[in-house]
Amino acid sequence: MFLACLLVALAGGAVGLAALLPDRADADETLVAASVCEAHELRARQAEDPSLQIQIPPEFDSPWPTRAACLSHAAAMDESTPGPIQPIQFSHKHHAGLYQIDCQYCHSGTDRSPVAGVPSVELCMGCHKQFPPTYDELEGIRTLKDHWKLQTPVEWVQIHRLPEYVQFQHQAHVRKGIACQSCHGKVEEMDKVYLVPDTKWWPWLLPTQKLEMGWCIQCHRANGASQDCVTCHY
Amino acid sequence: MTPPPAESVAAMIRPVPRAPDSKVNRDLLAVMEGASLGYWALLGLSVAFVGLAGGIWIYQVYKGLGIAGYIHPVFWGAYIVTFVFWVGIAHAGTLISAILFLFRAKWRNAINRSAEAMTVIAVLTAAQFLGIHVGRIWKSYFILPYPNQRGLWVNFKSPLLWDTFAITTYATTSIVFLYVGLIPDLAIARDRAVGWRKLLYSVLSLGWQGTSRQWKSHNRSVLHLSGLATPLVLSVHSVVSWDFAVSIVPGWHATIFAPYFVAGAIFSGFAMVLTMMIPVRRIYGLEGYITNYHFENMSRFILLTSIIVAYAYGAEYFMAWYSGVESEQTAFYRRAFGPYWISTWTMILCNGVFPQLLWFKKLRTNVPFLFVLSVLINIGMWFERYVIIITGLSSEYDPAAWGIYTPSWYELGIVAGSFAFFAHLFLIFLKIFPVVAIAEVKEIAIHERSHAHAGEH
Amino acid sequence: MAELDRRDFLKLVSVSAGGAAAAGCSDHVEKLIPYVVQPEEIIPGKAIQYASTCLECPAACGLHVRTREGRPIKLEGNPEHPVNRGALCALGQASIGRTYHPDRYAKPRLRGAGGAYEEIGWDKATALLAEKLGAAGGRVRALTGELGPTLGSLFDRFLAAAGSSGGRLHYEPFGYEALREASRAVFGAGVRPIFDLEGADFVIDFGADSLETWLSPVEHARQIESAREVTSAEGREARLIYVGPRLSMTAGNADEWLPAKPGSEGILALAIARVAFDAVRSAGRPVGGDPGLLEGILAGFDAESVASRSGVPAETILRIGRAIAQAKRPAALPPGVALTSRRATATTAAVLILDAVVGAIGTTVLLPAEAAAAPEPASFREILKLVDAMASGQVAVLMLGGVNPVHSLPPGAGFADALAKVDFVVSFASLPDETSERAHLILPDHTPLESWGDAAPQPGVRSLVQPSVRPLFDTQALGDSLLQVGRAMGDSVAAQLPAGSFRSLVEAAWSGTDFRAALIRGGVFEAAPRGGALPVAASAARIEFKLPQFEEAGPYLVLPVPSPLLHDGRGANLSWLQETPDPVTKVAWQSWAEISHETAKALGVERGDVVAVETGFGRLELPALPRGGIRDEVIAIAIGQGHTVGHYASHDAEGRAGEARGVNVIALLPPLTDESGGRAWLTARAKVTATGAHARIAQLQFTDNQRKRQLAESVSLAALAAGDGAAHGEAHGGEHGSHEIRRPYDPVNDAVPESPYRWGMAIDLDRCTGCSACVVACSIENNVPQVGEEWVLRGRQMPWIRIERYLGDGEADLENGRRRPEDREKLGDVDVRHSPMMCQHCGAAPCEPVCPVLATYHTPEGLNGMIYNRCIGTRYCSNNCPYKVRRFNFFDYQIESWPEPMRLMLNPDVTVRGQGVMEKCTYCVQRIETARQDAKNAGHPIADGAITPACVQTCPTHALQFGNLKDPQSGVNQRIEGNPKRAYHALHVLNTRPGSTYLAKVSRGAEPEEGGHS
Amino acid sequence: MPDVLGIWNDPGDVAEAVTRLRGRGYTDLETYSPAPFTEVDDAAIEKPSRVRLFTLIGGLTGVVTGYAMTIWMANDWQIMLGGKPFSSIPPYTIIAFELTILFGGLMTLIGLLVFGRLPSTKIDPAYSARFSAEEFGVRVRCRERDVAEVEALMRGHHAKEVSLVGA
Repeated sequence: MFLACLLVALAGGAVGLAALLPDRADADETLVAASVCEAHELRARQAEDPSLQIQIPPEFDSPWPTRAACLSHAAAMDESTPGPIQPIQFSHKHHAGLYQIDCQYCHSGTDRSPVAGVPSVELCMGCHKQFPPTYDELEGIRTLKDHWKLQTPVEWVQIHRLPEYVQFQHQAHVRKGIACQSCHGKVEEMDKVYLVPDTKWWPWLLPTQKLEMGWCIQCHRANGASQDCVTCHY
Repeated sequence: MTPPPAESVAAMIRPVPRAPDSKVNRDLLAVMEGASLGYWALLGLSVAFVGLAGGIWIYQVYKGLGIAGYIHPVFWGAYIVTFVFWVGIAHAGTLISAILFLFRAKWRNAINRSAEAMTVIAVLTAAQFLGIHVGRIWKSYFILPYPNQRGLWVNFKSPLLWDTFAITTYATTSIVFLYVGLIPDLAIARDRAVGWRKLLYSVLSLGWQGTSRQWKSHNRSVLHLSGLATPLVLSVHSVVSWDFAVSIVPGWHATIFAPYFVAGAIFSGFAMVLTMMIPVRRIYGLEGYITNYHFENMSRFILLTSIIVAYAYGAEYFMAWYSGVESEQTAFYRRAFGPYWISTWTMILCNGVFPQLLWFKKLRTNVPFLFVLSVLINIGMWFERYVIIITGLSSEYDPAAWGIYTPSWYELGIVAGSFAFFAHLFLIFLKIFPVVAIAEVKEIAIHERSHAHAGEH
Repeated sequence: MAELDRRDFLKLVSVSAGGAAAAGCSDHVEKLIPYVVQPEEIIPGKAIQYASTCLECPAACGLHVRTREGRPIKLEGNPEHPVNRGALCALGQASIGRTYHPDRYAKPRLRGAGGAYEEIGWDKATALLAEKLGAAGGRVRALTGELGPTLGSLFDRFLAAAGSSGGRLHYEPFGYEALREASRAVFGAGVRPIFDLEGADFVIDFGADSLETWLSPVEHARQIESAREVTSAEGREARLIYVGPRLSMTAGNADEWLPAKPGSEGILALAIARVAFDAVRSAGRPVGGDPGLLEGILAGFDAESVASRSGVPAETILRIGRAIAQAKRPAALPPGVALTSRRATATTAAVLILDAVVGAIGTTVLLPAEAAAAPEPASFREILKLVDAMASGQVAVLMLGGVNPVHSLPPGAGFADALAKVDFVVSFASLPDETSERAHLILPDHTPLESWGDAAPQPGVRSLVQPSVRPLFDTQALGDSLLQVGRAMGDSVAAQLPAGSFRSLVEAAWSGTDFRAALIRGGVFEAAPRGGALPVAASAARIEFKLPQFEEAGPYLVLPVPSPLLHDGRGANLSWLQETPDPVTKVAWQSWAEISHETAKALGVERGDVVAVETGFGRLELPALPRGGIRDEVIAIAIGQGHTVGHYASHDAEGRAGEARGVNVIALLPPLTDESGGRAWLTARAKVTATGAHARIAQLQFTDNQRKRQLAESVSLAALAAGDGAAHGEAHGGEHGSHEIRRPYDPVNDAVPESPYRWGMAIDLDRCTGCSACVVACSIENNVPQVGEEWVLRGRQMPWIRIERYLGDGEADLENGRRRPEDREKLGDVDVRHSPMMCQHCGAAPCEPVCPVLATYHTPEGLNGMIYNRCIGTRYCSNNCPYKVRRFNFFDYQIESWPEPMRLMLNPDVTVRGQGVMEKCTYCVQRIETARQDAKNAGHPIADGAITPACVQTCPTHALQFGNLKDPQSGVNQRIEGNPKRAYHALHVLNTRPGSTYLAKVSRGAEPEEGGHS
Repeated sequence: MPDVLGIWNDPGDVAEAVTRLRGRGYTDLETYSPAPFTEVDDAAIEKPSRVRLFTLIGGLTGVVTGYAMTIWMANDWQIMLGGKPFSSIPPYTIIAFELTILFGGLMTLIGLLVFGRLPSTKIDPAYSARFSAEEFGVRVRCRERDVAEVEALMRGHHAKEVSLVGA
């Protein structure tokens, strides 16, 4: 499942970038990169097909943003993959996956509070303001910096949503060592986060979907957690 | 023996002559034919009221139960009252069909069909109120023990669950009972109807031919259904009464409730049969089939049950006094002399006092009187439920939280609608199905005839 | 609080939108909107508390403002604050509603030519005011409420700079000016005495509403009730005696009630003083002044003569006189608002003399040094002077802040007309009221939750006001408005004003203190003595003690009663205070006229019949409410209603805006002062006639007869004192004791054996005064909708707690209360039982088995759980609940009940109930769960006291206690075990095994030595 | 083989005729009556209908289902209610009772359909509307040469008409 989506993402990214490239009229024409990401892409193509003549202008001859960043960024705005388009092309795969940033570095308070919390623009900028300006060619980075400049918040689209009559306690689950992935899916492998479908079956052969009550209860029963109604409903 | 000559055999071959139809068929099927202006007017009126009530109900679902007259702490009102009322009405049918069948009371034949029809219609009417009175009808499926993703079941200790099961069972069984009884008559209608009715009756009568095999299974089924329906009819209103009896509300919490309610149900049921059948008999000239003798028998039942009900009223007050429980005594005192005294005395007069006139044979056989009385009894029985439910809730254990309830116009509209609903279904039934059990009437007729015939020998 | 400024309110709003959002909108796209910069102290999902001060009345209680994601959602008392020690009154609880009030002025407003207001910018507004002030040429006056030292002095400096002649008047409708003048006359000290009732063992209250509105009600309630704690020997000795014409809330909590003739309190005090004087002398103790002098003063007031004039029997006077003389820490409290007649100063002086005779001065009655004394409001005479000045055109610019004189001054004073004569009126109100709506310019102030400031209610108490939320609207702190106007007036004025913002001014004012600590503690509290003693001065001999005159227009004396909830009317625009029934009459949302049954008979009116009350000064029509607990010649009407402005204050039953809600009794009163210029209230007799009209009264309690059902029990001292051998049953005392209090069940087993907890509550009826603060606290904590007068009239009110008010054990007889509510009050009978009734969390709960869908059930920890999203609304549970504590959502209350922006104050931890579901008290399960998580995170079991439900938290008298019944050491268990003779379960006979255990009220005799009489 | 159809007015005669005919070995016969007459039906078929079996099965299923469902559901997710036991039999008996009746009734209906050979699409050619009036009919299927005897038998028992159907 996840592999499939990963491939889709990669392909999407590649397609997205390919679209940026000047299409090759005839073989002996040299391809000129118009951005760092394009440069990465051209190098990759040349690796496949050495005959290809490419030219990287010096201003685009930079390791930053990395090719992975370019691909993730492109994948995060790919509408063909599941999940809503977010205001910023933020890739959990890139941050939590590739760079191994701990979930609670950004979602701090998850172990102290009922709610996980979403990082502030300040927190994002904490790292990103140190990055070379070439990163600005990524739309997501520009959007982020605009928000910081204008001091306006980012309006993320909520994906994992419980009804308001459910009082979920992140701290209890995190402290018990329940992996974030068991409810949120392998976000560290997603460029664009989406609700990973998950179905459990009751003994009477009835399915219960992710984030439905039965889905929670089965886990609670399996782990001997509370099945008292007011644990979640009050 | 030697074979008969061929020509004689040939001579025998001739078409079967179409037999003249029997009077019984003609009289009773005539009810279903044609419809007077009055009929259409009546039907139109009742349908209009159903529509009105439907509108009110939709508004209530949209706006909230607050449009009803509820006041803390009286959280059950006219809806539950009317629910219990209709469940009560439903009882006469099964009683007449089942119990009298078991007791081989042949006089039931003339009225059991209409009574059964009434039962089914009344139960359907009653069942709607369970939905009308809940706060979140769109979630009311929670009450069913169906397998769900939550893994959560229902509370079988709750009288409301018992209700759900009792009402469902009662509705289903009465429909089966009614239908099984109808099959032979539908065959009769099939043999004489034309056009769409022919088709309808052919389908419904399942190709009934009145063979011995069919009659044998039919008799046996009716017997068993009666055997099942008899305890059922007693259980259903007992269960309904337990909605109140198992609670701790002063005025509700009484062991006498089950028999009290069952008697009351039969009482009101018979009254309703009279209210419906007297006009029908008059309009369709069925005096020959539904005779004063039938009415008199029903009056006897009404008298009997009236006495039981009256006794129950007395017993309640006696127990309240004898128990020495102050909250009970207060509840009953307020019932008789408190804000609801009018309802209480209406109930006592209509259910306990007026029916005593039936001791006189003259009145038992006086049809107009019976009609008026039956209507009064229906009113009285509605108020009985009103008195029990409302007075019980209005003054409970905590005097600081007493409240006085009066139904709102919206509520009364829906209640009126329920009567219209009952009426329009019954009117339609009159025109589609034989209102008297033809086959059973014939059974008696033919027996008498053959005995007379045997006498000649 | 640097973070505070960076906190951007609007961004926070939607963070927990999910929590507060209306039910049933789960499928639309929800946005997650984080901070741009997250303040370090904020963890989304966790509550933060800021210490501040309640500015609703001059008592200035300490606050803890509980905020979520930067929004205040609940006010709680500051436990460290010496005035309220963690408690709050109903008004204080409800005051959070001001910040989120739908009426709030969003921008400055200027009255156009047509009289209609237009919103303008601050620059324009400031410039305009500056110009007007400049042109006024010193004819500038200001009328403000209590502003606190810093803002007050800034205002005065501003007026001085603006060249104002006359300056600012501090106007407090309940000014108690007589207190200061009387102490000047008696002790020669022009300060208002401080009444410290800590451990007072004999309090005689001459009509001071000491548990309701008088001076510092939360403080006094705590002191009086803890002094009467029956577990201690002294507590059993302690007595509270009330003198007054009406069975008020305070009277109902007294041990003896003397319904003396209104106005005769002074001579009664002197008569008692005279008896006490002899007793003290014979005991050889000092009498607090020159004996000769006192003897002279008291000479004319022997018990017999006073008895005839006051209507109090001579033997009672003698008995009380001897008793108070024997008391260790006696205190006599002078009249409150209702009884301030035209001889208020003399009356008050008489009471102070009694205090002096029995040696209360210096112990319970403290005379602070002039310098340290709290700022005093201007006397009524000065206010009237100002009105004259305005009327005669001597005022060009009038600045109004925190006052509503149009409502609270008698029409006869002519304030409204005078106001029209002022060239330019500027109001700093943040919410519209009758006065601000007459202003030319409105410069909306922040609400206290948005403001900086401070208060100094008592010597040694400096209380800080700090903002806990970014302003919701384009408003500006009054201090900053003044500073900016001043600067706009030019350098000459600006030079006389401090630089910087008002906040820096506050910090400067507190520079002498550890400001950070003050921010955390809520102020600086010194244990220094708050005042000392003075002997009775010779000037006392010159006071003449006579019965007051009244403006005669009829036989009935108008008694204007301060409302325990609405105060002087400032609470009228807060829905919680309107919907919470009056503690005495249980009427909500309305005005009513209390008359005696005799009077009702004489007038030929019954409950709800509209009567016309007419004095020489005004005429009002309002429904009559006959009751036993009031003197025949008195007609009592609560102050506070009769507003024509305000979303909640003015809408009538049909919800029409602008219609007055109820009547304003002040309209009946003449603008009269007492001897020394203080405001006089008890001034007029009225003609009362039946109009023939009838009105439905929204009275939330049907009867005060508990029919001997075990609901609100009482125990006599004698029974308590009886040896341990005494059976529980015998513990019932008094002549009512014809049935026995049954020992409570042991409810511990009503939780599953594995569970370490069984939650339970102790409810001490001996401490509950009926003040109803818990009702408001509960409603705000649990998002309980307020349904409005129309629906209250139809019994649809939603509170999870109600305070039941019963008189005695009641009668089981059937005749009573047959048709209409019954009333068992009798003159002089004080056996009033206030009993908070909320879900009892029964172990054998009748509501649980009848629910078909398991929506209500028993939790492993003994709670009676209520699952809203499972409920289908059969309402069977409520039918089967003997305590009738369940409430049903008949409509979708979310819109009507919380108009924008009020939804921002919804508690995100509590589900907002939708249409068609049942709800009830949960023991604040959200707090239990929060405490459980915190305990888990800390790795220990939930500590005793870690959970305080909203009602328990706010109770001024600590009548409620919550805890774990399975822990023998828990406070709640100690409380129950410590009172074995008083503990019982309500409606014991039903065997519901409740988790809440009541402690019976103690019926003390009037005198310490005898018991068992009630 | 021809079908001989006799018509009667009196159930008693029919009963005798049928007994006689079957005695003579004409077992392939069918009676038509306008109303249930035990004498006729018993003459035609001795064995009582087996509908009773269905009713019994239905009832037993009901009672078992009733108790099993309630007890299992109450214990699958145990929820405390007013301190009552999870498997409390008295209330569950009501459910069990209702289900007994419900299932019994439905099974009875099914029994009727099964043993009454219902629903049947084709109407026997011998059947006619007079049998749904007040006349009785007996159809005997016999060999050609027995027709006369059958007719004689029928007429001997006061058959008012005898005829051959669908020869």
